[in-house]
Amino acid sequence: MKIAAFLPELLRHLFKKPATVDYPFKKLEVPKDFRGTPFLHPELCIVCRACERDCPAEAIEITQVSEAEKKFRLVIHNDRCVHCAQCLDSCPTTPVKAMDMDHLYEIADFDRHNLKMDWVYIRALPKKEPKPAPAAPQKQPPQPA
Amino acid sequence: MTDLDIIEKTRNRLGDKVAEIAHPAPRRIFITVEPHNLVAVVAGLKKEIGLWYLATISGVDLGDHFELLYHFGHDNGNLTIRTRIPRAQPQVESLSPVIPGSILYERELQDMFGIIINHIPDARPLVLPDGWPAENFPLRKDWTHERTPEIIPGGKK
Amino acid sequence: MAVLKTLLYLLVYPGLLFLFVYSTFCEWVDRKLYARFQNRMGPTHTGRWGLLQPIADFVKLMAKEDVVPEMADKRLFTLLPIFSLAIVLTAGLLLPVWFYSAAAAPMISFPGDIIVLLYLLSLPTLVFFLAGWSSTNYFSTIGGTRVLTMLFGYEVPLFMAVLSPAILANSWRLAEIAQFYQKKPILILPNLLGFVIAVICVQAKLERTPFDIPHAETEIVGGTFTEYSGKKLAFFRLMTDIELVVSSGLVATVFLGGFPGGLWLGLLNFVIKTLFVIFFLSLIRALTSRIRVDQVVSFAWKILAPLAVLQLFIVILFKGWIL
Amino acid sequence: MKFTIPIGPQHPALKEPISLRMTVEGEVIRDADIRLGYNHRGLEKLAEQKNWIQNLYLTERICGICSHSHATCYVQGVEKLMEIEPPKRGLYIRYLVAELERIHSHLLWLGVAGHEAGFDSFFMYTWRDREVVMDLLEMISGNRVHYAINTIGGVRRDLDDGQAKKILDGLEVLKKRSEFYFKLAASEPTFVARLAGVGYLSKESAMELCAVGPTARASNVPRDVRKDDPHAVYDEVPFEVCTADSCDVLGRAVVRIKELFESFKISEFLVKNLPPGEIAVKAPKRAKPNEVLSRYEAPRGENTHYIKSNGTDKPERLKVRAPTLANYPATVEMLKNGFIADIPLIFAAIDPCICCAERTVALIEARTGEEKIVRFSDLRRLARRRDHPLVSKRNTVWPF
Repeated sequence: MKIAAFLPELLRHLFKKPATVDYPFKKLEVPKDFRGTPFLHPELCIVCRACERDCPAEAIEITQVSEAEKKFRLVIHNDRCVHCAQCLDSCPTTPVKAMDMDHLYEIADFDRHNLKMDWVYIRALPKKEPKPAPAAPQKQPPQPA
Repeated sequence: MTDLDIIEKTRNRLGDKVAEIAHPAPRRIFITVEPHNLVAVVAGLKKEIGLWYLATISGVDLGDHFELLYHFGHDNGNLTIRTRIPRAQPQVESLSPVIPGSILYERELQDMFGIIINHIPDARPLVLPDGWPAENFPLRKDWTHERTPEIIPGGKK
Repeated sequence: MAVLKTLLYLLVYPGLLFLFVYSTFCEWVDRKLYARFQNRMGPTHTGRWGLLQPIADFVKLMAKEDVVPEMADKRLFTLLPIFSLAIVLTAGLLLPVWFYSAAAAPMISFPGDIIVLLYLLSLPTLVFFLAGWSSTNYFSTIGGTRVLTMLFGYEVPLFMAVLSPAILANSWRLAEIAQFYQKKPILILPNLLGFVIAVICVQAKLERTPFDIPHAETEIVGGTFTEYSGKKLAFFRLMTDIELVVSSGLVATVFLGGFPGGLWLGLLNFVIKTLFVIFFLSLIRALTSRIRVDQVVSFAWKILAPLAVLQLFIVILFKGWIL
Repeated sequence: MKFTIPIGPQHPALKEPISLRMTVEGEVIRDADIRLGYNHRGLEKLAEQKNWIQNLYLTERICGICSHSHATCYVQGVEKLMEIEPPKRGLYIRYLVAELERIHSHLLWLGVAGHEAGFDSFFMYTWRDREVVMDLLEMISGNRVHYAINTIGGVRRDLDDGQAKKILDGLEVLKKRSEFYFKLAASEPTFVARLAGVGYLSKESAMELCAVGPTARASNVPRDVRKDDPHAVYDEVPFEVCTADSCDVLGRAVVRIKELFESFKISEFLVKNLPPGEIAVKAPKRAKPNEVLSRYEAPRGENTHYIKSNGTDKPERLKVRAPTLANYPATVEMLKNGFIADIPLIFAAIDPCICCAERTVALIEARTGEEKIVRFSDLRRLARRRDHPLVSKRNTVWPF
């Protein structure tokens, strides 16, 4: 038993830089494998619906828009997303996955509708060279930081 | 004490009360007993092999029967006592005189499956809210829940 | 001129305005020091280096909804914050800064004012008890009883520790005690033990860790202040800050030789010496963990009180043999 | 004078909702009663409606602090059901994350214990150093809290040499700091005075009430699933079961700090002996009808998952037993005849994780009873209506 066992440690830190960061003004870097928000490369998607099936939060929704044009609509509900990245693991396209993830972590919003991202696109043919996107996405997916 | 020792001992000492002993994997023993023998078997096992630690009680809805699994832990693995009770008369004797720590799991079982535990010292609901409607047992297979459509406030809609 | 001077004394320095500004500054110092001891940043963005944070907190609390519990004794419940603020502001006036002279005794400096100051500083404790009791919340009631239980622990050692320099200075007047030590600064040394005891007791009086038992948040939520909100809570918090300034001022007066040098130099002396005391108070706060109320009483009576008696003996013997 | 004080469901000492009703006499607790169910999420029912992969993330969300432990417990059961054997490297990484999580959880507990005892500096320092292991976990898995490193048949992310080196460096730092905290916690007199002799639980009652984890081990019951039931890598790794015989909160703190050092040892062993090869095998979508009992030593004690499959891609039954639930009867026993001041410490000493312990039914089910759901605005309106006659009066009371 020692009186004031913490004293040297406390006094030493009095003149040290604080360990905390002045957050909204200074930011820490996230590691390179950080799981951020999922988004789609529509030109690669073959509409196998594996991501929709495996998504634990039911945040991915794929519907057919037009059967004749093979047009599909994919909605990612980021307000439900739990950022587990299972959609990336489930995505079967090779060599580049149609599902991707960015490094953004400040995605909070006052309105849950703003967190919804959707793409309308034409199904890509599997096992062929990816073609440029025939239909422009309704909303520009955010680029990975 | 290895698995085989335990099986041996159970067979010798409590053979008349035990219906079946299965050993599906190393360190996992499943003993099937009749519900009226349950407390006697647990008391016997506690005396014979020092089985004091009840991990949990799992209930499974099998249609016309409920299966109760009493998972015990011992120094060398795990022992499960399995018993079946009819759905029409879901009653089982409380383990609390032998294992005082079993009350929480038994109360949970009462809440979730509507199994009546006889002679339980404290029969209040454990996890269900106060105004929960009677005769609603959520983990029974015939109890289903319709998810209400999610209404997201705000936005264009 | 005398009227103006008195008014200045009451309202500006060291009265209402100065005590308000300086106490918020002291809270900032305390928070910043506490944060730096813990390797954190502390208040940063309200004003330069977060200097205005305590004032911002005060203004924010003043603007909040003010709820009086239905079962509470409403008159007492409402009066207590103002009453306690008045008490500590009055106590602040007794500190010998700027407008005092040992020769001509004005209203605010008289023989025995050290006793009055100690008495005024004990009153907030009673107010805390009444505040807890009048709000009828269980947590507040427990907090209130803890306040009183603690009072019986630390008050006696504090009195004895503060009286020992008075005995050495042969005076019951703060101004004279301070002057005595200004003339012979070396005589501060025999009171060193008393200084340590007084700092610990002031810590207990201000209900800071390790003596924050009456409002230990993890045990009894807000303790005595559980039911207080809005303006009343703001007043209580301001009162605690002013009490911090006044009690550290008292310790600085009797143990560190007061604040000589007229208006500006005296002010500088006041700031430096009170901050010196506050540094120790913050250090104790960062250094220890909260103890139980029974441990406070046994600590006070088994360790602090005998040490205070020892201090008195040292002073008496010192006075008899050497002076 | 006897009266009942409510600790929770909202209380500063508890970060999660649980209600403890204390019958106190002055400062002494005479009786305690625990009421659960404020946080029930209906996970076991929900799991029956989700497929094996979705359930992986569902079980991970049983707990926020020991997220990996429930997911691992589930996944090792499902692997047995599907009759697949994950590769060695995958297992090593999985249990490396498990041990790092134990380090983070115990450091977190140390800080919480400091905070509950009013020792905020200790709290700040332990949590600052906990960031080291949090950063390591984030680096390995891509997230700080929900690592999601497990997949059925192995792990999802590999470890490269740079990361392995960073882990070893981080462990060195943590080891030094932990030694310092061990010394500090044992020598700061005010802290020790708060911990020693508080919350006594004898060996006999610990066994009777089926206590688990550090709570049982501090009462000298050497029960650790990693030793009793050496699953996966634990039969290859050298480590000791840490016990204490003081049976109080100080003993529980000592057990946790000792376990920290064991975890450093295990993590170091796992990183240094990381075998080469694949990290995962492909898992089938369905599992044959079977049942399995999976056990795992979480930081708080033993996790038990009972999983029954029926041949589809969804489980027939998933029973989750979290360690905190098992420790509640022991907590009631410990609280009796203690002081009010000791409530937070005794309760914190079992390292309660209420969201772990309560998972089986309510939130989604509670929505069916429509009138039960009270929106915040309704609550406000209700409160306003009740208070309304007071409003005018309240203004007159204030003298300004």
